[in-house]
Amino acid sequence: MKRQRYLPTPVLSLVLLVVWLLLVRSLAVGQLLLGTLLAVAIPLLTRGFWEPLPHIRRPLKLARFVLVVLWDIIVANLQVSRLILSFKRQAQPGFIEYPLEVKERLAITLLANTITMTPGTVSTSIRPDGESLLIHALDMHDEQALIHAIRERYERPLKEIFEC
Amino acid sequence: MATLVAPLLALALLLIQAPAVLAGDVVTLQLAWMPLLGLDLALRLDGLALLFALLILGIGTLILYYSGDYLSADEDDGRFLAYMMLFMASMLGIVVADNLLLLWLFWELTSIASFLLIGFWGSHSDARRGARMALTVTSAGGLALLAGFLLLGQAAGSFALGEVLAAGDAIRASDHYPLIVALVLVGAFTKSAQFPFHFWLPHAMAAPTPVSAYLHSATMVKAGVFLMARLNPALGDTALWSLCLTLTGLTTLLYGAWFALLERDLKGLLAFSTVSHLGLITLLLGLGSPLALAAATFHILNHATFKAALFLGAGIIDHETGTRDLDRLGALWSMMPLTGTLTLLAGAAMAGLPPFNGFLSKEMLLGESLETDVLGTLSVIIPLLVLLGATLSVAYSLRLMWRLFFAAPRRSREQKALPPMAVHDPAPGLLAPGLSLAALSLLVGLFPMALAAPLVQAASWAVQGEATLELHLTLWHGLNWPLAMSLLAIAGGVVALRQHRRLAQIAALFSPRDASRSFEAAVLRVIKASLWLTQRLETGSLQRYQALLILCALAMAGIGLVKLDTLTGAAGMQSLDAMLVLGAALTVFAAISSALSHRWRLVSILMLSVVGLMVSLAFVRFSAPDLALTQLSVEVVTMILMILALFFLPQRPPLLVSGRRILRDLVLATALGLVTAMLNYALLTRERPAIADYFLRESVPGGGGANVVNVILVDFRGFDTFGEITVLTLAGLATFGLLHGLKLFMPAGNVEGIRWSPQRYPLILAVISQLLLPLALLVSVNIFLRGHNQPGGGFVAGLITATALILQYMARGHAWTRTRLPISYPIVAVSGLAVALATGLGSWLFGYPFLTSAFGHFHLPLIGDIELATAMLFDLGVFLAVVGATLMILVNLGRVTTIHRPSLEEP
Amino acid sequence: MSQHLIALPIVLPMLAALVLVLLAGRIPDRHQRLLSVAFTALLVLVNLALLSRASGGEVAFYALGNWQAPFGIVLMLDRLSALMLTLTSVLAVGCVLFACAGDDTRGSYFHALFQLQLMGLDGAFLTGDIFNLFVFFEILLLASYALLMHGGGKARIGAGLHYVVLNMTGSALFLVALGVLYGATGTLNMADMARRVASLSSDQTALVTAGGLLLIVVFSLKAALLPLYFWLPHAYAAAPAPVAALFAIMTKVGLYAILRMQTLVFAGSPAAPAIDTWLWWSGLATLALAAVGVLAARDLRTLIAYLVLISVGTLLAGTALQSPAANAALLYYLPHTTLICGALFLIAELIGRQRGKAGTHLVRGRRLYQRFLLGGLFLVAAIAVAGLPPMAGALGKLMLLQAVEGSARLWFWPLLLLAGLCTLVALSRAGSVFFWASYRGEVATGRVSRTQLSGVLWLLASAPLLVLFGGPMSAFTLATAQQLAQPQAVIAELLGDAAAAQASQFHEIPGEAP
Amino acid sequence: MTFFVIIEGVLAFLLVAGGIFAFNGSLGMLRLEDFYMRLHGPTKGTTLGIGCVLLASMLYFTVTQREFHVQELLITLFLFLTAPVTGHMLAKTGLHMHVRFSPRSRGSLPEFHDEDVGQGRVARPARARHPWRTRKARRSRLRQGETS
Amino acid sequence: MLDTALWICLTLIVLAMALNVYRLAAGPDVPDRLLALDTLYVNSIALIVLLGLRLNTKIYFEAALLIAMLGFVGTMAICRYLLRGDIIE
Amino acid sequence: MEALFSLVVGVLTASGVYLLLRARTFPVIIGLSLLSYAVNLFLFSSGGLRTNAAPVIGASLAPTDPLPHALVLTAIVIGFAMTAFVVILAVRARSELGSDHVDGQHGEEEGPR
Ligand code: NA
Ligand code: NA
Repeated sequence: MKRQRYLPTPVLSLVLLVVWLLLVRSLAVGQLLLGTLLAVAIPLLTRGFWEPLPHIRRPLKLARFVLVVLWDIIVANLQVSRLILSFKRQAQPGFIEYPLEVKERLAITLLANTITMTPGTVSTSIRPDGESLLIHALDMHDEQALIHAIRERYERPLKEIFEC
Repeated sequence: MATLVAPLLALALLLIQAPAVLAGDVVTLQLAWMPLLGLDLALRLDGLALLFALLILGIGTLILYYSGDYLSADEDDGRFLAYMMLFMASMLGIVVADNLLLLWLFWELTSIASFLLIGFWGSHSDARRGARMALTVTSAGGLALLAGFLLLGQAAGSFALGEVLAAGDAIRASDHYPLIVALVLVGAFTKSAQFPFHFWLPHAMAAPTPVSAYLHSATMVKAGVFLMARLNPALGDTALWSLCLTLTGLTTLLYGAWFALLERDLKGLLAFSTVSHLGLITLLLGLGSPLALAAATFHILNHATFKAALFLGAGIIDHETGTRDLDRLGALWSMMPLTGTLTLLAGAAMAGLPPFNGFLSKEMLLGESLETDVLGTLSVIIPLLVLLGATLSVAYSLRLMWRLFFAAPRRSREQKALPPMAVHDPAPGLLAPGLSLAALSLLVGLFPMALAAPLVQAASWAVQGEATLELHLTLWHGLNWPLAMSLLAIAGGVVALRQHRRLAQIAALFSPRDASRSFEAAVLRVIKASLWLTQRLETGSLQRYQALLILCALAMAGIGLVKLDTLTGAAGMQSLDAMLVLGAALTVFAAISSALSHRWRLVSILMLSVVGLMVSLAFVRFSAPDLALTQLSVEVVTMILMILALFFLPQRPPLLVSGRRILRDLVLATALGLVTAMLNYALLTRERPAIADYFLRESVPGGGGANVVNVILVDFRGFDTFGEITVLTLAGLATFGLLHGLKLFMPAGNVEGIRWSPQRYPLILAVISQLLLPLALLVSVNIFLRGHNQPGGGFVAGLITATALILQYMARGHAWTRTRLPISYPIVAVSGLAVALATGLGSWLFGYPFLTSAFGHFHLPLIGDIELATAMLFDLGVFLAVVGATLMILVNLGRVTTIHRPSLEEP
Repeated sequence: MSQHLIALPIVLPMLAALVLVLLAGRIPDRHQRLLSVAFTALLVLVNLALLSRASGGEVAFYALGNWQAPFGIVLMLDRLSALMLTLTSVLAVGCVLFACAGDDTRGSYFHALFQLQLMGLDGAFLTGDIFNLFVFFEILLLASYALLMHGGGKARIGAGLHYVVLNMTGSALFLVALGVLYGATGTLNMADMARRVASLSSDQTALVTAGGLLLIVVFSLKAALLPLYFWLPHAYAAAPAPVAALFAIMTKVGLYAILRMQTLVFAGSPAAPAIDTWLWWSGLATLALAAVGVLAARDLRTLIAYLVLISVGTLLAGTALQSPAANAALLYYLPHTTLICGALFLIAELIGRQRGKAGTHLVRGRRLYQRFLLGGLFLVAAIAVAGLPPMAGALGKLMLLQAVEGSARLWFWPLLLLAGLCTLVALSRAGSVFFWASYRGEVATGRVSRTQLSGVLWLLASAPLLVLFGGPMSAFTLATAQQLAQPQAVIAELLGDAAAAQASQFHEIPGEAP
Repeated sequence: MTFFVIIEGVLAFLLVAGGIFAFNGSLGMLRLEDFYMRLHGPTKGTTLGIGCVLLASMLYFTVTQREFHVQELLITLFLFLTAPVTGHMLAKTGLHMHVRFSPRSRGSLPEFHDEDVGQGRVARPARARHPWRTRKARRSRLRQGETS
Repeated sequence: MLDTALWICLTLIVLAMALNVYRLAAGPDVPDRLLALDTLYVNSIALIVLLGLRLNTKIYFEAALLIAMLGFVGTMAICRYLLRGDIIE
Repeated sequence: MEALFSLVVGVLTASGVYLLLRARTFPVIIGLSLLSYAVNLFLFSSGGLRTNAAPVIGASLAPTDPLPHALVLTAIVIGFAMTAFVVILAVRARSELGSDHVDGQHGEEEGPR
């Protein structure tokens, strides 16, 4: 209860502390203290804006997920570059409706963002009911394969990370 | 009757001084007032002043006594008497002033007082017209007089009357002499109703009769005459002066007399006769011989007495019968014998019949007219014309008496004669003043040496400027030419009266009020022309005003540029690189696009924002990190602001402009652009002397910060920043007023005509803004704290915080955010100002000027050195003010727009 | 404490504004008003103290932040600034009293905005730094925008839009001028700039001329000179009465700035003759056209706005004469015309309210409820503004006329005298329509409240008082003008002998001013 | 020495790659045929390009100034937070505004809902002339009614 | 080598910005222009960082950070404007 | 470089002025913004155009004149405040005058002027 009151979002506080140290480029005691102070104070100040978010249950999975996404971003770029630079091949664009399994706001957001950042896809719209995601693909040959790939590569890990 | 105390007291004072003055002394009083101006509170009592002062106070007392009974009970007695007293005082001021400027002040004061008196019955349109006309004419004259006085004073070397009068030779020799004479005479003639400025006087008869009696017999109109007499020693004795006065006087004499003869309105007749008599006096002043001057002063006295009496009599008749129309009146003798006596006595004086005072002065005029040679060989016509005037004067005086008291009233078709029964002599209060004045006319005529000669003699000394003349006034001069002419005039007058109807037919050929009509028409034309001109100038078109402003700037900057020897200065140019060229090209392209696409508003905004970005990059490129930060953060907020507003402005307005207009604007714009560029280039290629080194050197030791820009902002020139956050807060407060009670036009769809999306708060945006808020706040704190030594500071930090909060409003809506942030933004902004102000005032406690900063390094265990500066406190004030003001502006606008959103669109 | 007095005219209204905003909604209107009036009255006292200090003839400087000129910003108190400060606060008392009768609650934050307006005005009059002048101009402009549109309404917003946009363009030009001047002289302090301008090469003087002339364009916009005054009649006629009354000082800020530039910064420089030529012809033309406008006006407020323009034209043409006598005359005339135009706006409002629908239009209307009271007030104000005795206008006009020498008279005298005549004709027409030509019958109510009356009387009292104390007052303005004619004294007093020492550290400064 | 050569090589590689990626993203925006396809360029290419440049910057300053310079990570963090949101919202806006797409597009066209593509038109004012290009023939729109 | 690489990278980024501006001007639709503007902002981050590299200073770093953090807010505002009209509701 | 810089300032000024002369409030606002960019650059350049000379002690060897930076910063902030005010005024004017013409409906009626 007490922790809840003074440190409502420990992960956020940690992130803030790290960001602070990055900003000041120093590990001096003074900066550490100031950073800690801010890391505690800012979440407290903005508590009202902080709608309850799911806790990260599997930090390791998260790390792995991040790495996968980073890799995919590089791959995505190479693919897109090829497509843009090549004069011969014509892309085969298309829209798909992706039924969502995750229901949590942050998870949906992360998934949508991931989809946008990674191979050949951009999330274009989330249905207001949160049931599905409309995705535009730059070069789509098989709808089902794409849905499957997204499901396996991104949605499942996210679901596991947040256990929802 | 308490009002009589003041004039009587003054009269008493005057009489105490009288013996000395009559003996030829000049009594003066001097008080310094505005030495810079040459204006002193200086008074002078000589013979002329005494004569006039006696008239003003004596007749004034009688008339005040009269008006106590004259005004009906429901009228505002007090106000009337106040105006009268004001008038009396200012008139007295004119005659006793010993300083030209002081005289002018009183002169103008009489115009104002007379305006109020003439317009006393302002609900009648003729009273209003008459008052305005009198004011306009006499004030115009007054202004000319002022100019004349200023030149006169300069020519004489002083405004003190004594010195001016003594400097006659210098004045007459000065280059400005003709101009001075012209200006002074315009002043005098307008006041004295001399031709061609006479036309206001008959209209002024709309005033209550006591006013007419006072103003138009003894005082106001005499002011002009007084002035001519007063300045005679300084300005007179030249051909120009004599000619002007003689001709004007003659013309006025005849003109007034002629129209007096034809006038139907009782007071109108008296008014024209006044005009005529004033002409007579002017003529006498123009003749200029010692005796003529004495005659002038004598006639001033005589005219004042009999004319005041006549006006008072006319007032009684008007009061009793309710009309002043000579055609409706008649046969009043039997009903009003005392009034009749009054009028007959005074009328006889006016006609110049013996043994009344009018006869004496007229004889003198006739005599002097025979002597004069002002017109050279043409001087012969003067006595003839004077004789004609005297004849007419007899005629209209007889007509007045005859028609009122002895002839039967005439009935014209639309008018009825008055029922004679109701009319009788009034109460003694009304009769006594008039009767005593009429009696005085007779007595002066009978005993001129005893009653008038000393006074007239003293006055004429003042007019001549030397006390040489010994005056002998007698009723009987023996048989001589003047007497013959008088008899001729009387006979002629009787004939003219008999032939009145025929004369009237001739007169009908020219309307007597031509001058006044054309004056009014002229005023009207002037006003219409003014309106036309004003409307042409002030079209109410902002575009025009802007074009004028730009044109001015263009011309002015151009003048400076023209004076430049070479455009390129000695410092020369730095080299270019490709990036700069491309950046410049993009900026230029974006700016021009933004201008050209102004009707495609969203695109215009986007292009504008490109320009903003490029400007920020330019700041980076040219070593101004603080400016880049500021520009970038302002950019974001401005964009939000513009988009907020765009929603309520027409998306695509119709085209309403001609090609010529566009061409004109393009030319103007290009020209100013060119001039600005040239100025900028000229500056950039020249050496710059600057005080920069001081800031760079003092920043760390004196201001305690390494970021010199920030130290300048919060310390060296903290006062600018203080003003700047005041402006910002002020903008916030000001927009409150604009948004108060705002009614808006809500478009039903966006630019493309598509209906609004039903989804209010997109999920992803909401989540991301939530994540971003703490990070942004952290960055904001960082930027704030480092500001003193690194790029950053309270302003940028404040904008970051504000933007992060605005993002919450955008993502989650007003209501949601408001409940989580229940702060009053005006209070935040004002607290910021308060913090800054308190920091500034704090230095007073230590005896330093406002906003003096202090800083120190403190060593704390574990943490090490930290620097604390009051400048940071000041910067905190800046931060708060920025956050408060920005949110106040944006959120208020956002909130207002939401309130007016139609509810039918809610999902 | 007494050395800080100079900063008080800026600090005090600021403090007042802060207190008023913080207390807005927390204390009743009555207390708000009391506070606002009290602060304004206090400001009058402060300014009077400053006036008495300045009348000694010494120029006092106040180095803000304890940074000496030319590096920091200094406030500069001489006779001129003390006069302007006192005038402003005296005018403000009348306006704020009048506003307390109800005009203040028609929008938000009236009193706070009013105080900030005063702060801006005071700052503009006090500052000795040209960029700081810009900042205070912006403060007073923004406050004036808000006050002008206080209460809203079609006419106000329409006129306000023009006023705002024109002034924003003006501010942009101001900054360009500042850029040129800083670039050419390398300083912002007025005295320092004057010193440097005097020793510039002809090449750089051309740039200074360009900058100076641009600056004068900006100030002419504020002062409302001929091609730049067309916004004024609408704006002043539309403004709420107490605001319009306060605006009587706004044009004088432009005049003040011009006077300051001409007598200090550009004194003797090649820019000065060009500026004088502009001021002379433009001022005379303004005078002439404003007189025409006075005749053309069909509404009393518009008429008064043109009267303001007449005084602008008169004053600026007088400024162009550049003689101590002329400056003394116009400084005597200035307080008078400012206060009386202010009073006239207030009186017009009172008249308009009692005439119902006819308002201040020059048409016959209902009989006024307090005909004689308002008529009397109007009469006094009209006499004063027309330059007739026994009010100060007459003396001011006399001084001005006397100050003009030689061939300049040929233009100035007839124009000034005719403008006076036009004023008289127009005001007598207005007065006779309002007070004499009314319909009999139902009388409107709208009694003049005691605070309104006290506000009007406070302003009107100046007219006889300036006559009564014409001697000392004219002596003061002459002393002011003589002080203005001695810019070297100001420079020496501020930069002193130390200036020479400092200057040697700055190799950029080509030489010392003589 | 070799250490610095290698570092220099890495730096050069990162810079060139970053430049190419970023340029490529913008080139894609130029070349691809409809809005939705163009969206892919910047969201990916540019973001990665910037990432490379930032990496180069971190490396460069860390090596030259001999202390950790990892602040650039913050920019990356913010970019990775905001770029996809931008992309998403732009796509959503595009759909809402009936921005046309390539006729070769495949997929769940019938799945478009009203909330995606905006509800019909309202009466609209006369359209302003495009400022610098004469408008092409009316573009085909996404409305189902129009396509079928 | 580093200088050359820096030069290449800078050139590419500036060219990319030029392309963005072209797309911004050419449209054809508002979202296209918006996308172009956003990309321009992102590219300018790279430009600032590269300038810092070239001048060997980190003094302009915060400018880049600011663009990364706040640049998208404007884009969001316009998106909201096109979607809902009212951006703060 | 100086010529190029001046050219940019000139073009910004010209574009701004052209928009200032338009009849609708919105372009006038854009014009004011453009003009203030131009003016800020102008004022900024009065301290000279230097590369890598940020006026931060220790960051550069020969820092540039910092004063114009501070002035421009103040000008930017004041410009922002003024823009905010005039933007809201434009909205108010549209609501009050029934048109976004700078002269209200009065200007609308008169057509091209
Ligand atoms: Na993707
Ligand atoms: Na809203």
